[in-house]
Amino acid sequence: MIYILEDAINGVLMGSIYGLTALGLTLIFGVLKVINFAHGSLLMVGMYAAYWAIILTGVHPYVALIVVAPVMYLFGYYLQDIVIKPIFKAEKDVREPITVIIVTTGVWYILDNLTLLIFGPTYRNIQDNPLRGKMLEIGEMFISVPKLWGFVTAVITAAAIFWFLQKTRMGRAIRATSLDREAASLMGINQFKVYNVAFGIGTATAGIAAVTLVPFYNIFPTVGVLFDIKGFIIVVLGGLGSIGGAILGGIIIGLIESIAPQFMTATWTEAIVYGLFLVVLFVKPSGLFGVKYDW
Amino acid sequence: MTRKNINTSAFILLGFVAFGLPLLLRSPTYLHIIILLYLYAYLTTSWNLVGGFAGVLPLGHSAFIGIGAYASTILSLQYGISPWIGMIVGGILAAIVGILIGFPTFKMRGAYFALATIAFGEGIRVMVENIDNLGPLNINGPRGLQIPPTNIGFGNYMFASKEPYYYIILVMLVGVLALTYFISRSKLGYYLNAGGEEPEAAMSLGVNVAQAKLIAMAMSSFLTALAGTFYAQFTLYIHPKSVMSLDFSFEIAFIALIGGRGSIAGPVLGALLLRPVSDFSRIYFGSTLPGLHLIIFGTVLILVMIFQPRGLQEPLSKFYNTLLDRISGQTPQREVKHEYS
Amino acid sequence: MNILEINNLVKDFGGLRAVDTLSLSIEEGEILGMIGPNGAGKSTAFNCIAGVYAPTKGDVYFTGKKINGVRPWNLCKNGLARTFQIVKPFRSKSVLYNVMVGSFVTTDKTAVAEEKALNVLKILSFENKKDERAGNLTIAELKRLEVARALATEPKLLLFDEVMAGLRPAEVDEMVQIIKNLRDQGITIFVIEHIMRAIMALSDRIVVIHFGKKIAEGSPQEVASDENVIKAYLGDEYVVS
Amino acid sequence: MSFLEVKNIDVFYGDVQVIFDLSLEVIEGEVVSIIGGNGAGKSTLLKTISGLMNPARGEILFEDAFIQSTPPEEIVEHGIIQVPEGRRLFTLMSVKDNLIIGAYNSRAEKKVDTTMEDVYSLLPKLRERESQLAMTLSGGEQQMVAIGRGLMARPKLLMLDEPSLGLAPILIKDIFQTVRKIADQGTTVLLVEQDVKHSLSLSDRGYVLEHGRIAMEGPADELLNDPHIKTAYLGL
Repeated sequence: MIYILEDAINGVLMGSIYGLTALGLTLIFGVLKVINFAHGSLLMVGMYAAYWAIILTGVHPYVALIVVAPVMYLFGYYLQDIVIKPIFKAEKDVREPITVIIVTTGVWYILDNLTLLIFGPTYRNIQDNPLRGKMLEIGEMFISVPKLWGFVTAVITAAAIFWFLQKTRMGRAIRATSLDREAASLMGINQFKVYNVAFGIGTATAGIAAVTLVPFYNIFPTVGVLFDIKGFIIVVLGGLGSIGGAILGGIIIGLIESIAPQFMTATWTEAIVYGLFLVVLFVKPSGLFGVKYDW
Repeated sequence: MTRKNINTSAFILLGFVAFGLPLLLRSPTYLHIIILLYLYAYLTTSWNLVGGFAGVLPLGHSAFIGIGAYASTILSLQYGISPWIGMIVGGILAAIVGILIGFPTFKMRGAYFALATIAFGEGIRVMVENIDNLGPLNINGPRGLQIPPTNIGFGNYMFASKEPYYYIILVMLVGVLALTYFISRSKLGYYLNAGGEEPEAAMSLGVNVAQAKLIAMAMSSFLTALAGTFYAQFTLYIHPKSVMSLDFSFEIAFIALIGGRGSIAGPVLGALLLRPVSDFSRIYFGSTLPGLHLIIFGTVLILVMIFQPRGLQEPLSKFYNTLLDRISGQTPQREVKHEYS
Repeated sequence: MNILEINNLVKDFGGLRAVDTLSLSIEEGEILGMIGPNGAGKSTAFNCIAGVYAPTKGDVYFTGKKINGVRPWNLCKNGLARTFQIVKPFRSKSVLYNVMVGSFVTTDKTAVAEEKALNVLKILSFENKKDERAGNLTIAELKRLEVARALATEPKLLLFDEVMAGLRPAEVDEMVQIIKNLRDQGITIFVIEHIMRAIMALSDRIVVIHFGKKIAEGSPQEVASDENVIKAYLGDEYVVS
Repeated sequence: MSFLEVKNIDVFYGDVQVIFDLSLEVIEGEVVSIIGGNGAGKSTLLKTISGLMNPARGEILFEDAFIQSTPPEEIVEHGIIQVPEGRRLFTLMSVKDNLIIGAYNSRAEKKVDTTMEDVYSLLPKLRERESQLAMTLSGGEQQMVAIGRGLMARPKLLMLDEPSLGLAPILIKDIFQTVRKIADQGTTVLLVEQDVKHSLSLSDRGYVLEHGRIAMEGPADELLNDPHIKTAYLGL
C-alpha cells in the first residue's frame, strides 16, 4: 500500500511537470484559437538551451531559468511574428485556421531536424548536477527531489500567469483579445502584438518546463514529440484554454502513468491514456472540468 | 492543334511513359524508388477523399495502412489465405473502423478533429505494439511480422522482380485517380464540397453533411488499407513503427496539402514533387546531414501555406494552361466551367 | 389546407426569450409576410421552422406532420426550403455548381441535376452567370443565387429570409416579380422582410411580431393602419429633454 | 481645422461593393445621425471610419490627418472610438475590467481612475454591477457597459452603432437620454440607427444612407418632417 502511495505522490509531481509543459499550449490556444503543433519542439529547444547553459556555466540547474525563460520568450515572440502572423493576416475571417496547425508542424520538422543536424542523435543528460537522483525520505517512501522542485515550479508558474492575466494591462489585453479580437482592436489593442506576446509567454513556459526536466531527463532531438502528444491529451482533458485545467490534466496523466503499471504492463497504460483522451473528446469535448476559460 | 488535342496527346504520352517505364529503367533500385513514389501518390490521393473534399484534417491515416497490412499478412501467414483476399478483408475492416471514428468526430471543430485522429492512430499503434496474440491471431507485438519470400506467384501477391509490383501500384494509382475524378463529378462530390465549404447552407439544401463525410471516410480508409497490403507484400516485413507511425500519417497529409487539397491532381503532384527531393537528400546527405530532407519538407510546407495556401497545384495548372495556349497558338477562351477543385 | 402551422412556439436563449408563444399558419398557395423591427425574433422563428433550432416549447406542423427537431436536410427532402439572411454561397464554386447541389435532392444523376439546375437558372433569368464563381457575384446576384438554390430542391414551401435586403429599388421590384411567379407555379411562400414597399406589394397576408410576440395579423392594408404596428416601429413618443 | 471628413470613399466586402463614392462631414461638438434600412451600408461606414475595414478609394481625414489606411488600434489613439453593434462586450470579464480595457489607449490610460468616476456618475448602475461578469447582465445593462467602455477611451468622436438594437422601448429611451447627456458634456457623437425617430430627434444633423450612397442630408428636424423619410422609414 505504501508503494502505491509513493507512486501516487511521484505521479502527481511528474504530472504537474507534464501540466507545465502543456501550459503554453493551452494559453496559446486560448488566445490564438489554434493548436501549436510545434510546442513540443519548443520544449526540446528549451531543454537544449538549459542543457548548454548549465553545462557551460556549471550553475545550479534552476539558475538557468534566468537565461532560458527570456530567450525562449523572444524566440516565441518572433516565431509568431515572422512565421505565423502572415497566416492570420491572410485568413483573418477564419476563427480557427487549420493552416496554422500545418505551419506549426513545419516549424516542428525544422526545429527537430536542425537540432539533429547540429547536435546529432546522442542522448544527453546532466550527470553532474545537485538534483540528479536525489530522493527525499519520508517514512518508508522515497520522493524524487527534482520532481518536487518541478511541482513547485509548475504551481508558481501557473499562479504567476494567472496573476499576470488578471492584474496587468497586457494581461487584460490578452484576455480581451481571446474573447473578441475585433472588439479588442476597437479598444486600441493591437491584435498581432497580443498574439506575439501570448506566443512568447507560451514558449517561455515551455522553457521553464524544460529547465525543470533537464536535471533528471534525457535530452535528444525528438524528445519534444513525446510531450507534444501528451500535451494535446492534457489540454483536452483539462479543457482547451484552461490554465488550471492544464495542470490538473497533467496530474491525471501523471497518476495514471505511475499507478497503472502496478496492475498491467507499462505500455498498456499508454493505451489507457489514449482511450481516456478519446472518451473525453467524444463525451465531453469541453474537458473534464467543464471550464472553457478560467482567466 | 487545338488545346483539347494537345491535352489528350499529353495524357496519352504520359500513359505510354508510365506503362513503358520499367522497360526503359532496368535498375531495380530506381524502380524501387518509383514504386514507393507511386505508393505515396496513391496514399495522398486516398487521403484527399476525406482530407480534401470533406474539409477536415485527418492526421491518423497510417492506422488504416496498418490495418490493411496486418489483416492480409496475418491471414496469409496463419491461414494460407491469398493476400488478394486479405487485402479486401483489411479494406473492409478499415472502412468499419473509419466509420467508427468518423461518427463521433465529424461533429467536432477543426482542431479537435485533427487531435482525435492523431490520438486514434497512436492508440491503435500502441495496441498493436502491446499485443502478441489476439485470440488465435499472432500479431507479434513490436517485433512485427516477416513474410517469407517462398510462395512466389500472382495468386500469392508475391513476385521475384520489381516489375509486377510496379504495374500493380500503377493500376491502383490510376484506379484511385479515376475514382476521385468520378466522385468529384457525382452527387457525393458535390455534397462533400458543399458541406465542407458552407455546412449550414448545404444542410438546408438537403445535404446530410455528416453522412456524406462518413461515406468519404469509409472509402478513404478502405483504399488506404489496400495500400497497406501492397506495402506488406512489397517489403515483406511490417512492424508497428514502420506502417503505423505518426510520421507516416503526417507525411501523407502534408504532401497532399502541399500539392493542393481537394483537387484531383494536387496530391499526386505533391508526391511527385516532394518525394524525389526527400529521397535525393536522404541518399546523398543522409549520413552527412541527417534530417536535411525533413528540414526541406518543413520549409516547403511553411512557404506553401503562406504563399500558396491552395497548394502548388494552382500555379502549376496555370502554368500548364499558358503552355497550352503557347503551343496551340490560340487565345485562351477561358472556360471557367464549374470548378471541381 | 394549411401547409404550415405553428402553435405557441417559444424559443429561449439562456435567459432571453427570442420567440414568445407565437402561433401562425400558412395556407397552400399563399404568400405570407412577416415583419417586425430588428431583433424582434423573426429570424429565430424562421430557424425554428427550418430545423436549425429546436423550439423550447410549442409545435411546428408541415403538411400535417409534426416537424419539431427534424433536421434541415430531411425537411428539405420533404419539400421545405429556405434562404439565408446572410448569404451562404459555396464561394469557390460556379453558380451552376451551387444550384446543382440543390437539384441533387430529387436525383442521383449528375446530368439530370445539371439539367434541372439550368432550368431553374432559366426561370430566374440567371443563365448568363452560370459559369461565374459565386465569390465574384454582386450582392443582388448572391440573393438571386440563394433563391435559385432553394428553388432547385423543388420545394412545396419556400422560406425567404430577407432576400431583398441590400437590393436597389429596381432589383427589389424584380425580386418581387420573381417571387410572384414562383407562387403562380404553385409554391407556397413565407417571407421575412424589412423593406415595407416590397412586403406590402407581395404578401396576401402579413404577420407582425415584436419582442417575439405576434402583435398584428391581416391584409397589408389592415396591418399598415394598425396602431400597435405603428407604435412598434416608431417606439413610444420620445421628447428630448 | 476640420474634424471628421469622409471624402468619396468606395468600400468593398470581399468582391461586393457596399459603399459608393460616399462623402460626409462631422463638425466638432455635433451629434450626427446616419439612418437607413438594413444593408444600406451604415455599419460598414462606421467600420471603415474606425479602421476595421479599408476603403478601396477615397480619403478619411480626422483633425487633418489621413486615417483611411490606419489600423483600428491606431485610430483609437487619434480619439475616434466605436461602440460596436451588438455590444461586443468581453463577456467573461467583469464589468470593471471591461471598463478598464476601454481605457487601453495611451491618452486614456493615465486617467483611468478619474474617467471611471465620470462614467460611474453618468451610469450609476455600472458601479453596482462592477464585479459581475459582463455576460450576466441584461441587454440594457450590457449596452450601458458598452457605452461606458467607449467613454473610458476619452473619445473626441464617439461612434455608436445601433445602440437601441434588441432593447425594449423603455430601455431605448434610457439609452438615447444617455447619448444626449454625453453630447451635452461636449463629446462629438456619430450615431448609426434604425430607430429613425429617436435618433433624429436628439441629433443636430442627419444623413440618410440608401444602397451605400447618401440619399439625403440636412438638419435633423428637416429630415424628420421630410415626406420621403416619413413613408420610407417611419411607415407613415
